[in-house]
Amino acid sequence: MPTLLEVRDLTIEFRTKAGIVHAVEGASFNVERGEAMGLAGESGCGKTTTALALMRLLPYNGRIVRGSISFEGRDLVPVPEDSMRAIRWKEMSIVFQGAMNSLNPVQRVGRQIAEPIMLHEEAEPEASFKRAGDLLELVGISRNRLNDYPHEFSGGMRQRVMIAMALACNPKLVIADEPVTALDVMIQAQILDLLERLRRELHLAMILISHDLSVLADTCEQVTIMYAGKTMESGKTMDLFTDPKHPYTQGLVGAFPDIRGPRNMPEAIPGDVPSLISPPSGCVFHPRCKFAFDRCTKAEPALTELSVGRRAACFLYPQVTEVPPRPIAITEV
Amino acid sequence: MGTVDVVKVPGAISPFRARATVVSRRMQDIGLQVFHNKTAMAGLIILLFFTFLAVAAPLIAPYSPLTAVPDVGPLTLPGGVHPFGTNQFGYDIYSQVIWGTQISLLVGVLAAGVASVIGTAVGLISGFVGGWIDEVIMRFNDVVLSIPWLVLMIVVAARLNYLDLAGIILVIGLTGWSVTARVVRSQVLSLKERMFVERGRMIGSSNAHILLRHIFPNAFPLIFANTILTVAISILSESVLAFLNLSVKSNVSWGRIIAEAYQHDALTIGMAAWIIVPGLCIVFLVFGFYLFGYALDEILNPRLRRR
Amino acid sequence: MRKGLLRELAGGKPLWVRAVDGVDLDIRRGEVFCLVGESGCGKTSTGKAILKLVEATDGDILLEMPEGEARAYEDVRQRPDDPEARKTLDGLRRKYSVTWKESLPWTVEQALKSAGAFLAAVFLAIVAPSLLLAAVVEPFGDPWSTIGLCVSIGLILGLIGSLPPTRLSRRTRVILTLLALGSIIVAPISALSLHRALVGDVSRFDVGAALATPWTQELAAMLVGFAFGAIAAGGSSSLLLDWRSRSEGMAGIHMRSIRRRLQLIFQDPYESLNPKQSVYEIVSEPLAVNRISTNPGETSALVREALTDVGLRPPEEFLFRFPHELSGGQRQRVSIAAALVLQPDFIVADEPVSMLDVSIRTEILQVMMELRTRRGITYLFITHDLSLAWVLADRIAVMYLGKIVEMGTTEQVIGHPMHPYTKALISVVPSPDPRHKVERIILKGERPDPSDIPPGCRFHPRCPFAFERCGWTAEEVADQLRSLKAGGMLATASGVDLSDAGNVRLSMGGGGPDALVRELNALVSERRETLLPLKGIAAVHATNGFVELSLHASSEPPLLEIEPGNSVACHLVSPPATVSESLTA
Amino acid sequence: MPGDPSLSIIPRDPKFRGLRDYMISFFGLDRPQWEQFVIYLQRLFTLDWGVSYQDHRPVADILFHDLGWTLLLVGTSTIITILIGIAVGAYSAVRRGKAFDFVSTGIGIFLYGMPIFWLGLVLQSAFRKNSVFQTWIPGWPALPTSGYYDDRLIPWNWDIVHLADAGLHLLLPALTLSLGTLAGISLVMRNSLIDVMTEDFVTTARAKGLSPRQVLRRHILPNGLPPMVSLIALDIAFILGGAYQVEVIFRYQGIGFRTIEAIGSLDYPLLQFIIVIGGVAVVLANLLSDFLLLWLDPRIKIS
Repeated sequence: MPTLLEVRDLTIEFRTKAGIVHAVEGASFNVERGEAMGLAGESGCGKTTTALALMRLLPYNGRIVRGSISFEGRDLVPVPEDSMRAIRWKEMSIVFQGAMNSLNPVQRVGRQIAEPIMLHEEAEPEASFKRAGDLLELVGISRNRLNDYPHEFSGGMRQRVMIAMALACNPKLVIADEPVTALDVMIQAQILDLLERLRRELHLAMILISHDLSVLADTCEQVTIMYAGKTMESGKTMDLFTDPKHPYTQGLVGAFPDIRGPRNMPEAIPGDVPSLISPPSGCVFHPRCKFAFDRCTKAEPALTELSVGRRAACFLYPQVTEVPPRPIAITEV
Repeated sequence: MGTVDVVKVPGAISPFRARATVVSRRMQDIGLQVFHNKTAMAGLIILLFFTFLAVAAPLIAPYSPLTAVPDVGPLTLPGGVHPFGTNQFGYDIYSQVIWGTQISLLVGVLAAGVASVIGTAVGLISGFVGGWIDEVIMRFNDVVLSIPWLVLMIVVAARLNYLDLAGIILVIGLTGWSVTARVVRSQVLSLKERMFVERGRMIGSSNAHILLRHIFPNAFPLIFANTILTVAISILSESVLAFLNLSVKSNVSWGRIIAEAYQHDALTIGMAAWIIVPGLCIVFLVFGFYLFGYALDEILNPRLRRR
Repeated sequence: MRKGLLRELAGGKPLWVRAVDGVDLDIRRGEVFCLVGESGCGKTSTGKAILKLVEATDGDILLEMPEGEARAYEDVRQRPDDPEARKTLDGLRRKYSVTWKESLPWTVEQALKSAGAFLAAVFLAIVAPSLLLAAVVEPFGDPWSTIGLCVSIGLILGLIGSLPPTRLSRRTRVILTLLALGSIIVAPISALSLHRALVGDVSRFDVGAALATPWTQELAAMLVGFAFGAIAAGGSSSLLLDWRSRSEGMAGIHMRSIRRRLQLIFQDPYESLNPKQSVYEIVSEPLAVNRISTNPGETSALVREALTDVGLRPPEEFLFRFPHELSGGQRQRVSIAAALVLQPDFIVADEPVSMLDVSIRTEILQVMMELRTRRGITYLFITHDLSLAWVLADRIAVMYLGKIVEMGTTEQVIGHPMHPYTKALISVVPSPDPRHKVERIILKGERPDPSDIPPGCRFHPRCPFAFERCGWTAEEVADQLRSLKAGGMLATASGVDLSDAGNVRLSMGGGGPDALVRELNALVSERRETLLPLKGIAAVHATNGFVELSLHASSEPPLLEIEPGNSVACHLVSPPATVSESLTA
Repeated sequence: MPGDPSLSIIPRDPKFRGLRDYMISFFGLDRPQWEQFVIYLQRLFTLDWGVSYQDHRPVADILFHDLGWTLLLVGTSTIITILIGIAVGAYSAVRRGKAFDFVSTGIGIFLYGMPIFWLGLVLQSAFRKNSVFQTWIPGWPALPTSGYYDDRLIPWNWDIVHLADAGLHLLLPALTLSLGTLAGISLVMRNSLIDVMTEDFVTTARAKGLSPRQVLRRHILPNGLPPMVSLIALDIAFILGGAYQVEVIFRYQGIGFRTIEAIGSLDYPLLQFIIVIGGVAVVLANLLSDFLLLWLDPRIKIS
């Protein structure tokens, strides 16, 4: 049986007035069945774009330039839009950041949950609504609230509704894009707990996207770190957090204060996130890297396996090679 | 994030200099954006053309608009030196159309100015002060808004009885401010909730300071774009009033030319241009203002600037 | 610096939301005091109240109070009924309180001025409408006036019609009122016209003449005038009162200088900078507004110094940039510089880094801490992020629903939390080190609505350790019993209700009162550790046909000092003073 | 224009003195003002709106007759406008940035800037008998350009001939009014829908696997309509203004036509109620839109 999701060299561009935004360049990662993979990075590093691209939902000015997304061995990139629609929500579903904005404000939540069931399983309305009620109870909301509107729920409850909706068609993969950002720490714990429980019970694979490393540390088995649209490092959570290899990962891990650790001021990564329209030459992180040397400014390090399941893109590790030259993309002005 | 020229800074910076630097940089920025915006440029070209017609009317127009042409009689069919013919008094219609640009443009711009000034003042005060003052002003404003504008205008025009140019400008301006007031107020209400206004309070600014320094500059783009659209509406209003014989009697405007043509059945006597040409002028001038206004709104109002 | 505050804040109109309720905290010079809690717990309101951005309903904010006087203040505050203590209290407040307002008696001059203004307003209000009416002489003889009248009728209709839809309820009310008024007018008029139609004689029964006789213009003018007068008088007097309180509100300390010494760093650097101002204007504005520096040279120097201090070097490069030309971290630095330029000694930082990326976050924190050592600034740091508080704070106060539940040094509060809420909160904070796993205490439910605060300890409905005296209400107990009944328990009861007195009452099922009492007692002793509301039941007794439950008396736990510098508000930690247990079977 | 209304009816000749006095007492202009006002109020509510100075017919009769025809005109064109406006607006929102959007927006702005009376004149000349087009293009239709049915001397009859004839007469005026007001609605619809389309729940809907048409119908339109509804209600005053112009051009004798005539002849009894009717129409439209909004948007609640 092939890997559930295998993303290779995914590259996405946006066309804007200011120029071409290289939102994601050469992102690669795997997600196994029933596994939780964390995708971490600061704002603008291409996490959400990657998530949208997995479901082929990029906005009209974005496009996948190259790379493959193979889901159960089938490459989704060339799949025509019509067939893609049948895959969406049935095979993989997504939970967005702002649950308030992700629910249609003028439609009852029951109908919104039942909608994909009716669409994909061609179920009768009654059966679909019954299942919607079951789903609500699964996430800890009384089924009496099927007929409520989104604005009648609190923030945490809305996120639960979103999760119930994501499970409507028994998908194999759930992408959760910042599912707990903007929620209070207690609600955050409740939601993460719920996601973990559901994952265990339903044997779901999950991609958890967050800017907050500590959230991922608690919940994921694998973590991929992105920076300026590129994958910097990936590996098992325990290894990656206890022994980060890439200088960016080291900086990021050090930037989070640890309530259970010593009372040390976290460390800063000097400088700012680079522009995605004209990214720095060579390794994108070199302007902010304290270990940067001559080669970093000229050549781009390839994502190379350092040990089993552990990959990083940094010339500090001798086995890392340069990125093979790619066909020059024609950039329009 | 554009690249910033390193500004040579002297030791002491006067507040005036600081403001001037800011304003000039903003104007340059906007000018550049207008220049690169096709819609805005199209609108601007139309507007420049009509402005030229209005300013240069004495030079371009072959005849005076309100004196009979010596060589031919009234209601001459188009042709020769009178491309659109002459009207019932024997005035040259071609010259009338050119001179009419002046009145239409003047009435449009000034009336919109009146409407914008009143509307902006009312909207700013109403939105910023809030409370019962806002309530009273907005109720009154709603009332003005909900009355059919044409009827209101006719009543005011009829009530004023004597309508010279100033009169018609006042009538259109006084009936047209309520939309501006409403737009400005809602903008002020949303600006008032912004954090930088709270910062203004935090540092101890007075209300007047906050209104002038924080609210107005941020509402200005919207007010400006709205004024441009109001000019278009004012031009239309003037033409309707003129058509109903309620506008200036001593000057020629496009609406009045159409009204005269209509009264003399220009279409049946083969003088279609008498009606069509001034109408097209109105349409294009208004079109120009709308294009420019819409494009400006897009440029100045970052809410619409989505990728 | 020392301050204590005790206050309640006013919220929306229909019901008062106690956003912050009786918060007492003192902050010492040079320390970082962290206020933590979930959103809506009142931490931001507290910060804003300290800066007087929102008006506290009650309480004091005391500035720079020496230790001895602070102790005296605490002391006299305990005895509010003692007139001598009141006097001392007022004296202390006048000297140190930022929110102090004098309640002095009116002076003769003020009374005369106010009375004069009042009379002038009334006079104007009567005369103006009269003149207005006189100006439109022959109001209804002139057809244009009739048109004007119709316009005004149209105006009223338009006014009703054009209210925004969200106010539909209000409009409906207005319409109903108008309809009622209309019917009052229409009914007699239509009766009269019917009469006229039947009798056919207009002159003998002339409604117009009959109604118009006493209805002279003067009378009308006076009536209108009185209505206007009343409104104008009310308005002017309220304005007067407002003016008076404002002109004397700041006895002792002038607000301008407070603005100067207390500053705020805003949460969102994207929103809190005016996009139409350059960095120079943003940073120099406080100086100009407070007339601290009017000399351009001095202003520029101060601005440059502030920019350099926050790490925007060289300052010349940033002076004429707009906020949108800066990165997030730079914006927040500008925001700090604008607070810093006034050289404050106390800064409220409301979530200053929560909108920033992690890699930038630390730099901002470092700038802030550097300023603390260099300029001796005291911080009130408001955050929801406990791990941030852990590394930054000297002392911490944890808030829940407008109250402080625990306060102490960082080591005390986070290292050894005592309040169940603090414990739970700390246990769920995620850690970036996967080796540090702890047992998470996940609380059920969400925070209650601040307009409907639970009685007793406000945390008890979610508290995993709540016991008898924490404030169980009859509703909570009844709900618990109902759900037990729905689950097949309590077979001997037929229903659960609230009695008129507000007690829980079970109506008898098949087995008679004794069986029910027995089952209840068994149930309580068996399930009370898992179903906490059952702990609220003090006694079970049968009355005529019903079984009534009496509940334990409860009280709100006060914030008590458990060990030096560490205060907790929880009955578990500090058992309540013996409550008279009168409620027994 | 204002002045003594009796003078506007009767020539200023001494020999008409008696007639003038009679007229003054007939219209009640000699009574005290307060009395006039009370009588006025009484008449307002009993629909006894007096007699037109010009027609010498009861105002209520005239106005209710006119109102019917105006409602027919405004109703027809509003329905056409809303249907087409929403369709065009929705389609150009979906195809934002494409050719259709560009062209429809351009035409929209162009029409928006067209004086309605002039549009009416142009259409009139294009479709009248023996128009230029008729001589050039065979089969070019000629449409009636004035009145609401042929030969108004014959009383109205509810038969097929009259109905068809009235429909034919309605065609040009309704078309003019629709074209004049269409642009506003379609432009706002477009912007409102584009606003909605950037919302996250639309992405969610797409992620659910809905086709673009389903997303539009189930998620975008229901959220885009509420602002439209309140806008159309606000626009009703504008539409009425347009209707007045159309009626004058096409000699369609509704309220608008009557207004202009009444202004010309200083027919105050008529004028005042015309204004009241205008106000009532706007109020009703707003009230209607409120109830519609209540139904469309669950977030609005009666509290």
